[in-house]
Amino acid sequence: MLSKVAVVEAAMMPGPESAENYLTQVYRICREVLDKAGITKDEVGTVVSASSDVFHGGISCANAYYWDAGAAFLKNASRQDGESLLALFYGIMRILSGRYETALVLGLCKGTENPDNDLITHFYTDPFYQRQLGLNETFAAGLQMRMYMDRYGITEEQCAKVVVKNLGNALRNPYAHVKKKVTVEEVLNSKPVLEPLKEMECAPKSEGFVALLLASEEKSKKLTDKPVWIKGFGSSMDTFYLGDRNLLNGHLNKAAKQAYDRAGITDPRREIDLVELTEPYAFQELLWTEELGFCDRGEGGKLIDSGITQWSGGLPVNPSGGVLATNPYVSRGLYRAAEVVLQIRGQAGERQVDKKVKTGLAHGTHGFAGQFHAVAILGS
Amino acid sequence: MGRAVAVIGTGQTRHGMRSEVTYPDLIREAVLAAFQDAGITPDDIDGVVSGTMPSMMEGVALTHFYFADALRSVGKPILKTETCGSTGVSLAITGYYWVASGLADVVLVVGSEKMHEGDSQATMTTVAEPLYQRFFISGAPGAFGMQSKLWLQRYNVPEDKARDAAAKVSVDHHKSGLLNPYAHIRKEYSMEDVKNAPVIVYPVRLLDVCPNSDGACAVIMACEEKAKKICSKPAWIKGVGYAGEEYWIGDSDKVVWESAVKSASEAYKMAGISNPRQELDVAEIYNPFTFQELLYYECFGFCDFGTACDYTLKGTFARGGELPCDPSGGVLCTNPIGATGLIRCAEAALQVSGKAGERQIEGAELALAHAMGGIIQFNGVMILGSKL
Amino acid sequence: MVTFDKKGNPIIETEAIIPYQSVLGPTWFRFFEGLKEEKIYGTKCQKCRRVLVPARAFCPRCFLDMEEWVKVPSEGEILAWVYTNYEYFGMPTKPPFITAIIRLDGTDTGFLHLIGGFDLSDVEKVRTRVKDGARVQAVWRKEKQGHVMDIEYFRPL
Amino acid sequence: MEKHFHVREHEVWLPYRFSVGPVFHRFYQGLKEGKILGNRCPKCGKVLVPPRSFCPDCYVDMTDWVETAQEGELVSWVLGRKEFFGMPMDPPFIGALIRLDRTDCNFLHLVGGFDLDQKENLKKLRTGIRVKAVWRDDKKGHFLDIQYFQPI
Repeated sequence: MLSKVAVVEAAMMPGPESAENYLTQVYRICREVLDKAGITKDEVGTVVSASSDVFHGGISCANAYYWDAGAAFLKNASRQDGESLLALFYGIMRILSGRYETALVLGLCKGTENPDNDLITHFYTDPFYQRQLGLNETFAAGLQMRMYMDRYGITEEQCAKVVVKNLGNALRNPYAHVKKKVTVEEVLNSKPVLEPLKEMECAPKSEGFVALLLASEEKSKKLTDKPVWIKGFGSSMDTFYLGDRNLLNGHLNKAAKQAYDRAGITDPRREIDLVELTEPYAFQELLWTEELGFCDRGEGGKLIDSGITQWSGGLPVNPSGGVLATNPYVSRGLYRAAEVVLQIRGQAGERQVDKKVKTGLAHGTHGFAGQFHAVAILGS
Repeated sequence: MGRAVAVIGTGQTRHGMRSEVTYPDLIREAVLAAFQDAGITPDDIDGVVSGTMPSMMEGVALTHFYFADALRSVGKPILKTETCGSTGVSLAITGYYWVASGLADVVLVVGSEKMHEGDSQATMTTVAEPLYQRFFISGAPGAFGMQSKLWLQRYNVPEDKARDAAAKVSVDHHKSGLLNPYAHIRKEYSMEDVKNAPVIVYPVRLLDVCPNSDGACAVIMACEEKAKKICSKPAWIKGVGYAGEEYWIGDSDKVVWESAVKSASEAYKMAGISNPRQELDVAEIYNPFTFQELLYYECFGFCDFGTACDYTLKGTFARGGELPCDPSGGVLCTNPIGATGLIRCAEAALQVSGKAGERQIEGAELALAHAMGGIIQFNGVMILGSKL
Repeated sequence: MVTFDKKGNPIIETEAIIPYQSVLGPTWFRFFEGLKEEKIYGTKCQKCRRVLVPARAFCPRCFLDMEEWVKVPSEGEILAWVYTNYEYFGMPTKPPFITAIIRLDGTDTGFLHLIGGFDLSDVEKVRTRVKDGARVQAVWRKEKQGHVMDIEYFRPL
Repeated sequence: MEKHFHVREHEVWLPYRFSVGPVFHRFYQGLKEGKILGNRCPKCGKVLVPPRSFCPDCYVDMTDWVETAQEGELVSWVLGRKEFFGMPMDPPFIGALIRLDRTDCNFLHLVGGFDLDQKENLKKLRTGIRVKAVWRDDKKGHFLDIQYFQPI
């Protein structure tokens, strides 16, 4: 990176349904992060939020609705539609431009107000081909899972282990939506959805309001003694039609490469201490760990078998419970970043991993079978 | 203070009713034109910025997935900026920050809308929440109509005079549209035509209102080093400003319109402009309604509050006047919403690089581009100049 | 299925109907419950002292909780009005109607509602009847549902 | 669903008129005639199906039309057991990616023509098995004019 940008504070809200209304929740999460940092709304340089018009309670132009609730009254602010890590990236850009010392980055999604996620993801399709065949995110993920198992001999048990691990990790996370001790058998015996995908292997629909306060290197010194630095980030888009894509060698490695290059990481397995990734479908955690370079191609199953990705393992993956536990569709990527920030600062409470976390990776993905990936590397 | 950023290429579609092509093809038309104009290839691009109006208008959610190939974004980082009507300028501002931050040298910025595929008024109704405002905001014209009434009342502008000035804006802009090969509406109207057009939402009449257009605009931006290498006449981004108000329409002053005043003053400060009417050579204003154009002249400091009608009737803001506004024909002639603000930036860039063809304002060196959005809630301004 | 538009180009006509729900939360809920009792509630900011209506959980400008509830008069002044007599897809209120921004007495914001209680069929007649700055008063429906349309309209005094 | 807190239910209801463009239009016409049309990129030579207006890789116009084979290999599939919004048919059904012979992308469609409740039948489904298009009698210019692809 050219110069340094820090995350100086992070705040998040719990994933279960909330009886509070959207705007009040947006206001509260902003207040929480600003109060923690000890600054007022007026001292914030710029605000970049992430939201989506279709995951937004039936109100278009989402940013219009929450502009003032999101601490942006009369500010030069902006908004990203979709992947919330993009709001983080844009916030970083605004600070690096030298025009702002601080940026408030928000990820906003109230799942309670929306229909099933897949009703909405169906509208990612083009109106002429994939829509006529009923494609949605789960449909695409099922096709990807079958290929993954076929190609590399990944087993359903290995995929189910991701659920066992992540929902188990969620028991330590007060913000998690679904948390329980489950067995591989229970996962395998859960209702088939789009086979090979089973109900427990698919993420729920959650609430998610998350806020990060970013600051320039100089400003961060005044705001915190525990800055978490943005070491690198990257993102990459794949081609649109599902049938044109290599679903087992997508664009996550390209996104990761940009991030690693910027962060100077050459051996991710050794240099990264903790991973929070977006796995709306259990098997994707295994596939993504391969694409991120934590193991060789086709070795994602062995990686979970080895126990290394467990909460207490050498490379904890989703110690928060991940997206399988909490899936605020739009803001799930930024939740990953917030979790990494808390782990690096040693502020993750009961879910704090039992090892020193110097460098962590946050990952977000949107689109069918990972059409788009975003990766951020954060470090102490 | 960041790196200098310039527009080095622009591309627009022929705007209008484009039902003969699919939406991605429409976007590709603008992208191809921008690459041709800049004389570079997609390999030279470090990132892509994309945006439209709300996805509900498109009937496709998170459109950057669907448009990925048409945007030439495969294998590249992308940002998806959307701020309702002001999306176009917000897109340009995103591109600006991306390059200014040093994280990209060259970015492609694309805004688009295929308004004939959706229902614009029905979509805009969903911008208002379903508990309160949705029942009263009669599409965009309702909100803008109220704003114009507030303005007339505040400054005791006689309704007839405002009517004449608004009609002149319509007449002038439609006349300018004839010079713009990309414009959707290319037809001349008389003052009488405008004043006798059917009422949409009183006091707003049909010819006070923008059309629904299909169109896309692509703009390529580059850092100083690359811009100088690639482009003989870069249009330098001298200033950016953006501001938004409360969601609730009644909460803020829509006459001395805070977001408009603030966004312009922010951009002027960055560009070192103290007397905009004298210093600017041309302005491209986002005016979906004639009355609003008049209000903008005042909020942007082109004239004092309450005086826009006098200046307009004198011809100050017409082609050949002291500060020609919307020589492209503006939004009254073309409005593919998600592209509209970016078209303003592209047109401003064309003007300051002397590439605006028949609609060129002779010797233009400093231009303002603007967009508005939300429930009359957001304003964004970009200043472009021929000199670094 | 493909049909053709007026230019002869192939199109696919379709509709999307997506169900959503809005969570009211305590603030909206109390405001709507007030309407059932013919009361319009606003909230007052502890810092800027503005009274905003409908009631808010927070002041957008001061960014502080708004905890002081105020019952505001159901009378006020028209700040601006527009007359709508065109219809579009999904319009929630049927034309013709007059929308106005109304400054309810003792408040510091504009309240959005309808003006009515007289013949709305002709815009020229409407122009003589409704003036900016005119005083208006809420007319309540008999059957109330805790909805903003429990106020049928505001009538000029 | 009954909530323990107050909600207001509503829906967003919007009409659309999507421009089909000449390429999909011609493809739909082909379906009406029982043909699956694709096109070839003049630059990279790839045959894509359904056809495209431009090659997603090369960004050049796709001009060279081909009628593709109606047989191919099964690449991947899902078994839909539960109803969902937009589903192509009532469950159970099989959604699949199929590589039609002599094409360079996977074609999204359905696999069927046998009793999906019979476990024995499902066991026969494997990556790489051959499948063939089965057409409906009443063709309307819609992807589902092909009823499904049946294992050969």
